Amino acid sequence: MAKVIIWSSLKSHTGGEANLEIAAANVKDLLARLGETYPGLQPQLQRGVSVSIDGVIFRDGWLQPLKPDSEVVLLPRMVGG
Amino acid sequence: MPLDNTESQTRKFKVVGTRPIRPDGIDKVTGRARFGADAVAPGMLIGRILRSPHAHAKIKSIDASKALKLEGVKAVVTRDDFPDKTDGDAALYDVLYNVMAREKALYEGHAVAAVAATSASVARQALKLIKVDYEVLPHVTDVDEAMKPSAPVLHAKIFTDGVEPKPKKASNVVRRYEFGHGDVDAGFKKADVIVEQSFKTEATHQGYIEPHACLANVGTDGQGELWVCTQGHFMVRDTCARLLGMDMSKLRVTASEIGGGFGGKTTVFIEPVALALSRKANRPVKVVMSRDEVFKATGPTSSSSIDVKIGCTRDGRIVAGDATLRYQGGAFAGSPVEFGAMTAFAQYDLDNVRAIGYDVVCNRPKQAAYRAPGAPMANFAIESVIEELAHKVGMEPIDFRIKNAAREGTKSSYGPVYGPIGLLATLQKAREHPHFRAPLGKNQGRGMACGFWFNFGGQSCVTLNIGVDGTVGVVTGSPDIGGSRASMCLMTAEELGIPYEKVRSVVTDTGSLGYNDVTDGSRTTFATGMACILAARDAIKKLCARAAQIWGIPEDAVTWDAGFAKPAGGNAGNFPPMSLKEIAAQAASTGGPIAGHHEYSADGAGVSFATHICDSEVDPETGFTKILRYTVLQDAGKAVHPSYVEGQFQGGAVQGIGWALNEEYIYGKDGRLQNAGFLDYRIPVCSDLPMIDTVILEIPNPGHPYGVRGVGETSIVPPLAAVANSVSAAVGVRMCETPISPPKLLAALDRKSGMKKAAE
Amino acid sequence: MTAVKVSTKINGDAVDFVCEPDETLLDVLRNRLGLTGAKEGCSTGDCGACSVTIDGRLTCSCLVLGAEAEGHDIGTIEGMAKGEKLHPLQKKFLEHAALQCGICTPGFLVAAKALLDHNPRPTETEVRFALAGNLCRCTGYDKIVRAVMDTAAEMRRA
Amino acid sequence: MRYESPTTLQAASQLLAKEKGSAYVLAGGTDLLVRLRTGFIEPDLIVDIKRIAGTRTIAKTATGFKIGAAVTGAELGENAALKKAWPGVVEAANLIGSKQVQGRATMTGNLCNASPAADSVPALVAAGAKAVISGPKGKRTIPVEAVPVGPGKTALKKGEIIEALVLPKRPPRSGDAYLRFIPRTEMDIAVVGVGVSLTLDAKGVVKDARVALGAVAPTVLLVPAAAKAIIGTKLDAKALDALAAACSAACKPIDDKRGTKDYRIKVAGVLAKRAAKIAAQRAGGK
Repeated sequence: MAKVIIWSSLKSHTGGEANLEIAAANVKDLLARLGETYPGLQPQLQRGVSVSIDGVIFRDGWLQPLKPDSEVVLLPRMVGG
Repeated sequence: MPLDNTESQTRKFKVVGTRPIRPDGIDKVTGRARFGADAVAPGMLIGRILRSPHAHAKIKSIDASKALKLEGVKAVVTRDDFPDKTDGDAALYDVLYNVMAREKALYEGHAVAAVAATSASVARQALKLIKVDYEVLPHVTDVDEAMKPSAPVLHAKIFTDGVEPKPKKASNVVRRYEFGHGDVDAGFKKADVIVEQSFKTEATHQGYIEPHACLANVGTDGQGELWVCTQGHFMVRDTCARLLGMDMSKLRVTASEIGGGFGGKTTVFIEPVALALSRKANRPVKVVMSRDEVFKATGPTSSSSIDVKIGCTRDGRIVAGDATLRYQGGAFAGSPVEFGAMTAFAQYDLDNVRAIGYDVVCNRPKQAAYRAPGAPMANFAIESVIEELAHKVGMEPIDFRIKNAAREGTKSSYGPVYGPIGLLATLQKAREHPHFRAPLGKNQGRGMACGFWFNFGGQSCVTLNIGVDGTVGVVTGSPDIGGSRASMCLMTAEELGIPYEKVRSVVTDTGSLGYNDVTDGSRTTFATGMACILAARDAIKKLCARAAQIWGIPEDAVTWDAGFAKPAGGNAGNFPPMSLKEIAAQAASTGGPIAGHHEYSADGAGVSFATHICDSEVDPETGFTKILRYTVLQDAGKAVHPSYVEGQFQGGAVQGIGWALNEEYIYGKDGRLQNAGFLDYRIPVCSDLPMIDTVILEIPNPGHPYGVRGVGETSIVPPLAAVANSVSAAVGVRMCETPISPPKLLAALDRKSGMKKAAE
Repeated sequence: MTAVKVSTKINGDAVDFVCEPDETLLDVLRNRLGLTGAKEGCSTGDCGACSVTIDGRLTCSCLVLGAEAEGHDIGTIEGMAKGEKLHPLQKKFLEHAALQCGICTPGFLVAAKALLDHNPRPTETEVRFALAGNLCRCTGYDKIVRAVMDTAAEMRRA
Repeated sequence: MRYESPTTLQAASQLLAKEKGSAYVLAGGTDLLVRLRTGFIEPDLIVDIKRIAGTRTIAKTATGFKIGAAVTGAELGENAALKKAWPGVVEAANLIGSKQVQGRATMTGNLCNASPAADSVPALVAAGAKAVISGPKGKRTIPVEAVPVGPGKTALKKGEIIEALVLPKRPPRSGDAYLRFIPRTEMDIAVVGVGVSLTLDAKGVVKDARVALGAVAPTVLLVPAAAKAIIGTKLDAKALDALAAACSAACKPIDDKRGTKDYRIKVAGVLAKRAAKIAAQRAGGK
């Protein structure tokens, strides 16, 4: 089970919980599970997110494999100038 | 995906880290380089855009019949020529609406119609003949005003997201964000000292010297070509194709040389209009923005309103940090407030931190990215309060920062735990720097600030072709905005083991290469550069295979070393090393052309930190602030071409200095922009500035084979606070609004002396 | 509008052109003569990207009518290098990486040359004020000023 | 639109007088072309006066200097004699715009734009300069301060052209200075401008003075009260404070994008003190 941390204002969609446990093989899989389990997150997931896996930021790497003990932090989709 | 790059820690470089002349240099010093407005086409028409004079108005009707009758007018387009093909994509619909106003004009300068004519003067006359019937509506341009319940509402469809319960009444507040961890209320209970302050920053513009320009040529067969100055021509192709219902593969976009962008050329404005005009006129159409159009109708950054509260113990340990940020992003959703909230406290190691952000719309042009979008305003607020706290507990601000600085293993304020980062290194180097101990005179002060930016990777696609003469062409799709061609050549030459002079890098069109993300997010040297390295490794595999064939030994018995194929060892056979040139010369007879390729979505971009030191002198009688000395210390991971890394540090710092002192969008009561030109939108001029000293630190990024980190954006983050802190040190007033313009500063000084007199 | 016929010298060559009376010299150079080295950054004389010389005197070509050029010698960036030989300023700008995007570079080179023609020994302050009419948004001016100072020093040695 | 470049003043006046539509005089063009390009004006006729004899020359006359209407700021700066006699006027003219603009811009043009913030005008007014006007009804000469009658409006009648500006001869121990405030170090329009011209007696006492203010009222102001405050003094602190007070009192400024009322009122006094000191130094005082 990967540990998933969402940003605080999304907690309203997860029953007030910011730290979630999701079993997933990769990021794509994880985001799909998140959406199923917490439909309230769907709009944000559709708007786009990036993730950080054990401290490394992934903007698009949805096939990035997850270790069972990976810490995944959900982030708004990265932009830049 | 990130590679195992342990080599980046130890690698000895031959070419990377040198300072050769850029491949596009001669063209740019002789006037030969072709920028957006420099292209022509046979039978070319000139396109001009009619813009709303009102900040907020219903467009009841548009009558172009008179304009169409004018001799020389070949096409007119309005909202009717841009049917909604966005298929539920809200963000794309906003782009469509921004490109050409629909039910309402949402800001002064919003495009309402466009003409294509045989000359610029005919086009200008034609615009005057287009009748637009407006119903003027009340407007709002200030972020705090726009959040009031009484404010005129821009979009009936916006119901604030991220608040419980979801409001039933439409407003200008698009979304609420919250980031952080721990318990700030508990944290503040442990505080001996608390500083609480409110800040405002006015909107600024990227101020690139080249106005947007493009040349569109669409045929009746639905095939099109577009020449355009942009940070991302693949983005332009995909966006325009979707908006206009064209096949992406049938629209070939070529990126001209680009005269600056800084984030402002990461979206489309005139491009779909030019294509629509060309399609309708069946002629090439050139559209070039005037400077006042650039200010009124492109993408300046957000203005902001920020409250900060930070508490620490007597010995200077921060126990809680709390901030509320309100950014207006113009007439559409999407201000970078979430990045302001995420970066606000990113440079500190905090147990209890919270940052709340509100994305707000008002009657201003739709904001676009500007170098570390959203971060400088937040940093201005937090780093100003940090300075005040340090003074309150009687610590040197630099010691206070070192004591609380984020380091490897720190849980960042936006969530992830940091890997190896360079913040402490920049602080320690700053303390050792001669600037830090240099003497100061009367009315002079020294300030500092630390800043952070994420950086990211993104999609890149690179092809590398080896000529039979042993020279190499690297083909990328990342527009070169500040010398990146040179970095691509350096990394390719390094990897292949050949001289820099033997490599040429070109930026090709969308028809000739796979998708490449926009040149933004400080990604190009990192991501496209890594793609060059990996394409070179791909080519090396093939070179070794050719050598193996020539020698008649197995491929795995050949290794590559400094530009030569060599038998892997004694038992592999005893052949003299064969150079890239020798192998290339035999390409035709050993299996044909030799090329390397790499396509991927790069990740593992390292975050980047900087510390800036600023000395300024204030004239207490006029409120004029002169920057006396400025030093930038930043972690570059690995500086591929140090001169251009320094250039990024210096350019970002000076944009930040302009933001701090004089740059601002000034709106009248009528909601119209009053300073849409370089005379009164005051970017720093040469005589305003000292030399900008730079110190490049190299803490390798494990996510890149050479340890490269993006360097483009971080340098604009600390200057606002560094300047404000230096002013405060010089004359003892804390300026909480940018720009710190002379009238504001003089008024603050008068209030201070007034209070002194009152006290006496 | 009654078109105007104009005879000039541009970079030493006799050039005749016809233009509308309201066309600027910059319009003429870029749109009629194909000399696109001078850039239009503002068309109000605030950015210097369109810098040229008229009879050796520095000016913004966006603030001059094409018709006014009658009988005058115009110097543009295209005339700065002599054949294969770059002007020392052009060389130093490359060596010092005094350009990033390069849009302001032609204007800076023309302005810097005008400065060194009148003052071969400028101080940093003189260079900064002489170039204050040329905006650069990429470099923060540091490397540009260094390149000009270095060129002046080298030209004095030569 | 027509472009004409006559070679005599008479021809120029005739063209302007005969034109039924809107006609404009073109000297340096650094303001005219901006207004043309931004569509602020749509002229039917532009009369370029640079080919008229005398408009490009600076003449030293028995009574002072005669500066042709098309003499550029750069040319003023290169005239040693003028610079020595009227350093304040020349420095004011040289503050207008960039080096590029200096190569074209003229003091007469600066005056005829009738902008309250024109840099050269306060210096000219302080200097007691006069405008030589030539028109269909012949020539007339009026004080520079009488030329602008409101923002963008002048006292010139249809067909009239300012052919030259004349500066008086300097008595011994005279000096002038112009200072302006801008938010940057270059390329800005004055937020406040102050011109001071004065003459000292043998003891270093101010015996004659003129003080003019820019950007603090609809037109450039000549402020006799400010001159009065320093005449008869050695510019001691008290006199300078009185000068500053008189200048601030004379201001009728507005709040705009370039500065606030309060700011202009205060800084007018600050700059007046500084300019007076420089002028006195140039006059040989301490």
